[in-house]
Amino acid sequence: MATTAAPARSKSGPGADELRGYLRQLLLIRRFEERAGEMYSLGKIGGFCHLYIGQEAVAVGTIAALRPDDYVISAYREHGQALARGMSSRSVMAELFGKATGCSKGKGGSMHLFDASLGFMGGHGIVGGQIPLAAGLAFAAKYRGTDQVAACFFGEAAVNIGSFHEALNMASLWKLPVVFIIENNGYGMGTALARGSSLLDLAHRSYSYDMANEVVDGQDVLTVKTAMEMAVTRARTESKPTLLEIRTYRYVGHSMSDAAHGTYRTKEEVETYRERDPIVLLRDRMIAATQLDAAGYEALDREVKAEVDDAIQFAESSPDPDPSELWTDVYAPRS
Amino acid sequence: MATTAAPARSKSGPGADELRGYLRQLLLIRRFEERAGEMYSLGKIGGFCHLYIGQEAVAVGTIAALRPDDYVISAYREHGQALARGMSSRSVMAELFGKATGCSKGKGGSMHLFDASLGFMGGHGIVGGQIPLAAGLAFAAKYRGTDQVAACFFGEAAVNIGSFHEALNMASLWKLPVVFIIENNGYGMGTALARGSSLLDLAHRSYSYDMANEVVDGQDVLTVKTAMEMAVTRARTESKPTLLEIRTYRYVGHSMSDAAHGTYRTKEEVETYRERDPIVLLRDRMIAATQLDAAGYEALDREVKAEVDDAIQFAESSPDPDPSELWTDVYAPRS
Amino acid sequence: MAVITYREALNQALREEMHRDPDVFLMGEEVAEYDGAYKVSRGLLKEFGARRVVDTPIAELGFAGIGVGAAMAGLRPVIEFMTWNFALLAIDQVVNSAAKLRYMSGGQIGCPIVFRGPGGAALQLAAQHSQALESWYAHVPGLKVVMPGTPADAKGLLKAAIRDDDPVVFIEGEMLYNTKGEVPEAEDFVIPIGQAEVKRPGDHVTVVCHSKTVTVALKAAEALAQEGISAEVVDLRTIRPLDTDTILASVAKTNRCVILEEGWPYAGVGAQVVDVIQRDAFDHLDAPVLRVTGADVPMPYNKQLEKAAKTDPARAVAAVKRVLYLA
Amino acid sequence: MAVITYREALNQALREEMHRDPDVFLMGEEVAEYDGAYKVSRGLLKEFGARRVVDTPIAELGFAGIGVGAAMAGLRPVIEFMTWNFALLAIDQVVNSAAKLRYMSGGQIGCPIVFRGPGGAALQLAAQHSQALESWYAHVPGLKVVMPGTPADAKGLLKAAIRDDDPVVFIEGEMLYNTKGEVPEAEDFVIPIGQAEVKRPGDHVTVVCHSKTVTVALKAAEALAQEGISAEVVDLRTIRPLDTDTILASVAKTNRCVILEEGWPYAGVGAQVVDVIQRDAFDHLDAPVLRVTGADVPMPYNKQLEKAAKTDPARAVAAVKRVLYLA
Ligand SMILES: Cc1ncc(C[n+]2csc(CCOP(=O)(O)OP(=O)(O)O)c2C)c(N)n1
Ligand SMILES: Cc1ncc(C[n+]2csc(CCOP(=O)(O)OP(=O)(O)O)c2C)c(N)n1
Ligand SMILES: [Mg+2]
Ligand SMILES: [Mg+2]
Repeated sequence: MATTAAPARSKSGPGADELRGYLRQLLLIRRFEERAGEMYSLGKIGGFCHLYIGQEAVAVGTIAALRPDDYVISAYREHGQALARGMSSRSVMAELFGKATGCSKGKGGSMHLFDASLGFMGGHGIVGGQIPLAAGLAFAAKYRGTDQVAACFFGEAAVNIGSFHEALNMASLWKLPVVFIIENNGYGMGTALARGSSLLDLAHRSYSYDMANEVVDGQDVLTVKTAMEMAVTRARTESKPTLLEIRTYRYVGHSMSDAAHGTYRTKEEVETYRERDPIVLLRDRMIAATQLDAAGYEALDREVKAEVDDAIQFAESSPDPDPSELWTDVYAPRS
Repeated sequence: MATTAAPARSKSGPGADELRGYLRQLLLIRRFEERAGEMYSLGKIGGFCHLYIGQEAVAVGTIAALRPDDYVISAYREHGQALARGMSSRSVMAELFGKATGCSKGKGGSMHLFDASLGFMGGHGIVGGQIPLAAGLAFAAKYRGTDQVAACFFGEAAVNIGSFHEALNMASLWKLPVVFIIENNGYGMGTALARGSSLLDLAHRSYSYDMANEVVDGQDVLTVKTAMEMAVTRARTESKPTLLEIRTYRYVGHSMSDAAHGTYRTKEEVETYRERDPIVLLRDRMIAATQLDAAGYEALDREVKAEVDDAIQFAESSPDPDPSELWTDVYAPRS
Repeated sequence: MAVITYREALNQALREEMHRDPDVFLMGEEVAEYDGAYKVSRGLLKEFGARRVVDTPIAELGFAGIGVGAAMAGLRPVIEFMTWNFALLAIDQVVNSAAKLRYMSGGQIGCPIVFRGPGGAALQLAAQHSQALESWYAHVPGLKVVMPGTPADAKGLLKAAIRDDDPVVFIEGEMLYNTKGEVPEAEDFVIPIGQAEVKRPGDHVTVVCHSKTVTVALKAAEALAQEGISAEVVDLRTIRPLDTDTILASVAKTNRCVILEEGWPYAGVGAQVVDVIQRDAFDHLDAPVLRVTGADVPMPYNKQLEKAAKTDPARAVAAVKRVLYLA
Repeated sequence: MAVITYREALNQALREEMHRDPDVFLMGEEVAEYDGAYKVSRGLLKEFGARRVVDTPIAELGFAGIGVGAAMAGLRPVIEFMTWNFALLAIDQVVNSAAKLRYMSGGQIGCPIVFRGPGGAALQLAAQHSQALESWYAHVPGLKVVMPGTPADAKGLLKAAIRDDDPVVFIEGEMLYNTKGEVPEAEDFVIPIGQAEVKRPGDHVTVVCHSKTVTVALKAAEALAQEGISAEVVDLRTIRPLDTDTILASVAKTNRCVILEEGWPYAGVGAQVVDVIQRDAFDHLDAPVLRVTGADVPMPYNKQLEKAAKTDPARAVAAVKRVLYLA
């Protein structure tokens, strides 16, 4: 559904190792988020905490198509992208715990994960706010003549805010190397898509900006990766933006204070979506292709669970930031 | 080019009296603006002053399709709409002079003309700011169950700002009786359309909101009126918004400090557009149909010139607001 | 009088005013089907229907503007910002339209609108979600700014705000929603905008506060009483217009003043109160007026750091002792 | 030293810094092909090309955010707001992104950006185009706020702002662009951010001012001198961080103070200056500190009303006489 000629899709399928890598990432995010939910209930994590359970394939598939020097930027539901980008479970969990060892030194929390060394430019809490920032990262890449790409994640409810409109217009006008990724999980808090957007085919909003688009099945990590590869290639080689609408679903509530179902969606609806679980889809495909067996899957699951356990221990045993940290990082040192 | 089935266009052509009325309005606006420009040079008018010369048929044609109880709201280039809506030359000129007899008591000036009794809801100076206000006026009409319509004017450069996007989305989502009128005069200050918008067919931006649209020749007052009638009918009877892109041209500079040509457009370009002058078009049509002759035209022109002379005299001889007016109208009386 | 929560008090005010005046409607994100992100509008959709309780897309600038437009047409919109942090996106419509319409139109077009929602910090919401920007709104002529600290004030002032013919910025507190207090039940219980209230009388020092710092002030006064220091707690309730009479009367009595606020120090509400006091009660003052404010930093996520950043009774007590030259 | 206009001084600063550092670029409405709405960027497109001098659509929120994003990546954007009135649409990116990124990221991501353009009133631009909102920005930790009143300060401070590693809100004045003054030519002429300057020494009273009110203060001082009153004029130059040392030193000498500003009174910059003085120079003060501000109303269009709304030398003189108990 791309409006301009798209780069050819890569031909050779991914190998078993590669698939195992994705499966591991999907599982890691899932287990990490499950435990984060628990830790929240235990009061180890505070504030707002938005889990990514159900949407894992979006982060893993898209970020797999990026280069290490590309930029990634997201909203407040960004644990999954942080982990997929290679931030350690330890540094992310410690941040959720507000510890000095967290990726943002305990000052950012769940909504503000950062890792400059990996080009992970945050965790932003104002809906739509990161969309112009992403265009700005892409602007910088183009300005410097690097061929870096910026990947920008936001929810489907963010397409109705002014920032989306302004940033997409300028990104197209100036041919910026950025991929705008709508994670369409059907709801913005309790508001179903159709109650917030006058247009249901969100990808088509790109036509207002003469921009390419694609609608993507967000539960299949390989489909996501393929679509993202095309968009990244368009950005890297043609310096043109793309709007991807990746359709997915969150199994859990909007944040920890929101029930998974009951108010604005039914249990049945959640169950239906669970049937196309991204982990199950990939696992079964690998098993069918004899790239994995049940024992292998269990081992992998144990491995990531151990990693998350370790992250929790690490976070738990890490110190709070020194009280003096209240006053640092407001301004640059010595300025 | 409407996306949804449009109400049928009205069949019977306008009579001589009606045409004479439009011609008079076009001429009045032209002569008013010419003299306003003079008065600005003489220091009688201050601040920013944005003339409407060349665009007259847009205001006259659209407002002719409205009912007296409808709402009209515009940006800072609104003298023409105010006059077309029936505000007196006196009250508008006096406002430009900053006099107590002005439509806004001399407190608003050129950019903030208001007449609540005629549903003329201003003159607004922040680009795009009036677009959600118009949706709000339409919301109020619908809320109250009246069949009033809101007509909202803005320049083509305003389509790139967030307010446009947010307001059009909600207007469509909630089926508000509003007509959004892009006065596409090709430039936002010194910026040609293509340097600001990634999409050149601005009417097509309506597809992002599942909204009807039409591209209209803005130099032909009757074409404008017919298109507006369809949009108004859609609003009044179906309670649905429309996006009209009315193509026009300003002969003069953006504001009084901007030259008519030289910086961002050529003299030739201006001359070319002048060949399709809205006044000449209508006059010649009427003369060809023997609804008017040269003497009749001259008489009409003298009549409006006299009206503008009178308005200037009125403005000139009106008092400044009382110094105590500085402190009034900040809050409602006795509250 | 019934003891109810601040949340219920707001809910009652909305319900009563919507019953009283068919022109009043509520609009905002999640206000209808979700009953409000913080449940302030619980039950209103059911009672008044989708015409009068309107869920919006995430488009603060747009729906604030729609509210202003509806108010220009004479309706009385109550626009809920899920939190005031998000109102930064809408501030152009609040300041450039709502606050200025009456003036620019030479008095023709009023704007009877209430913008409301929780402001300031809750718990560990970090920098972008923990801002107390009331001094910004108070800076702007054309706006009124109301910040109740108790359930009764919440109810009486929200009713007044809805009935007011001018735009009112009504800032609640997430941390206040569950607090309880006695609230009059009478339909006509309305607290006039612009009146501070002495929440606790005292003789030795005036402690000025508003919104969440009312509790801080009362706790500090309690602690000070243990040490024989009698603090008068003046709750501003309305930030603009400022009730200078009540403030000055108290300072004329106590000769000393400490001002608490949740927000940042530079040009906060307290700075304006200082300005008024030092100018109009100069000869009454036995010590400089001191202020206790939120730390001058973006709000950190970490719990301990956040606690240290907030205005608390201990710092209030310390400031009082300083103005009494006891420390 | 060459005598040049404030506009030329800014233009030189931009040109020199763009020569010095390839990471500096200018972005905003009409900055390139039109040479700037107020011609501050005259010739820069020609000299540096469209890559570094970038015209934008009318989309303040978007291009402010693009600037912040570019700064996150290490560039040094100078974002021009055609006027600061329009920055209300962009304020979320200024306050929620630029000011907070370093803190939220635990120090990892800086934001070396300058937001600049004219603020406050010009002549008869009416309510929406005549706002002096510096106290809003000064309220926010993470931002620096600079407001030069003379050509030399404009140049030296803009160069400092561009070199600064933090977000700087740089507010100019349309009415200042044509004013002239001596400006050092040296490439390394940089005025450190955070330093006020005594623009005229005096003994009897301190007059604090900034930006357009510097001229007002100097005129008032001149008039007062005729009457034998010696006023010391302190130009803040930087609004945040506030140079309290210079202010307090002056007040310690004069024992009296009047503060001028263009903006509205409630919680203006002057309120913060009052707070500092009454707290830290309490025993030095022989009279309350008085403020002269813009009228507490939206700006009217009418010329006479506008004149009456503005801070002028006559009101400054009157305030000085009051603090000297001469009136
Ligand atoms: C400007 C703004 N308005 C409101 C909010 C409160 N809020 C936080 S998340 C959210 C819903 C966003 O939904 P969506 O964009 O679909 O992302 P999802 O949460 O589904 O990932 C809302 C309304 C906010 N953070 N920012
Ligand atoms: C938000 C905002 N940004 C910038 C300006 C300055 N400005 C005034 S008019 C204008 C150009 C608008 O062009 P357009 O919308 O095409 O209307 P036209 O002037 O052609 O009628 C600009 C940039 C403003 N008033 N508001
Ligand atoms: Mg969503
Ligand atoms: Mg235009």
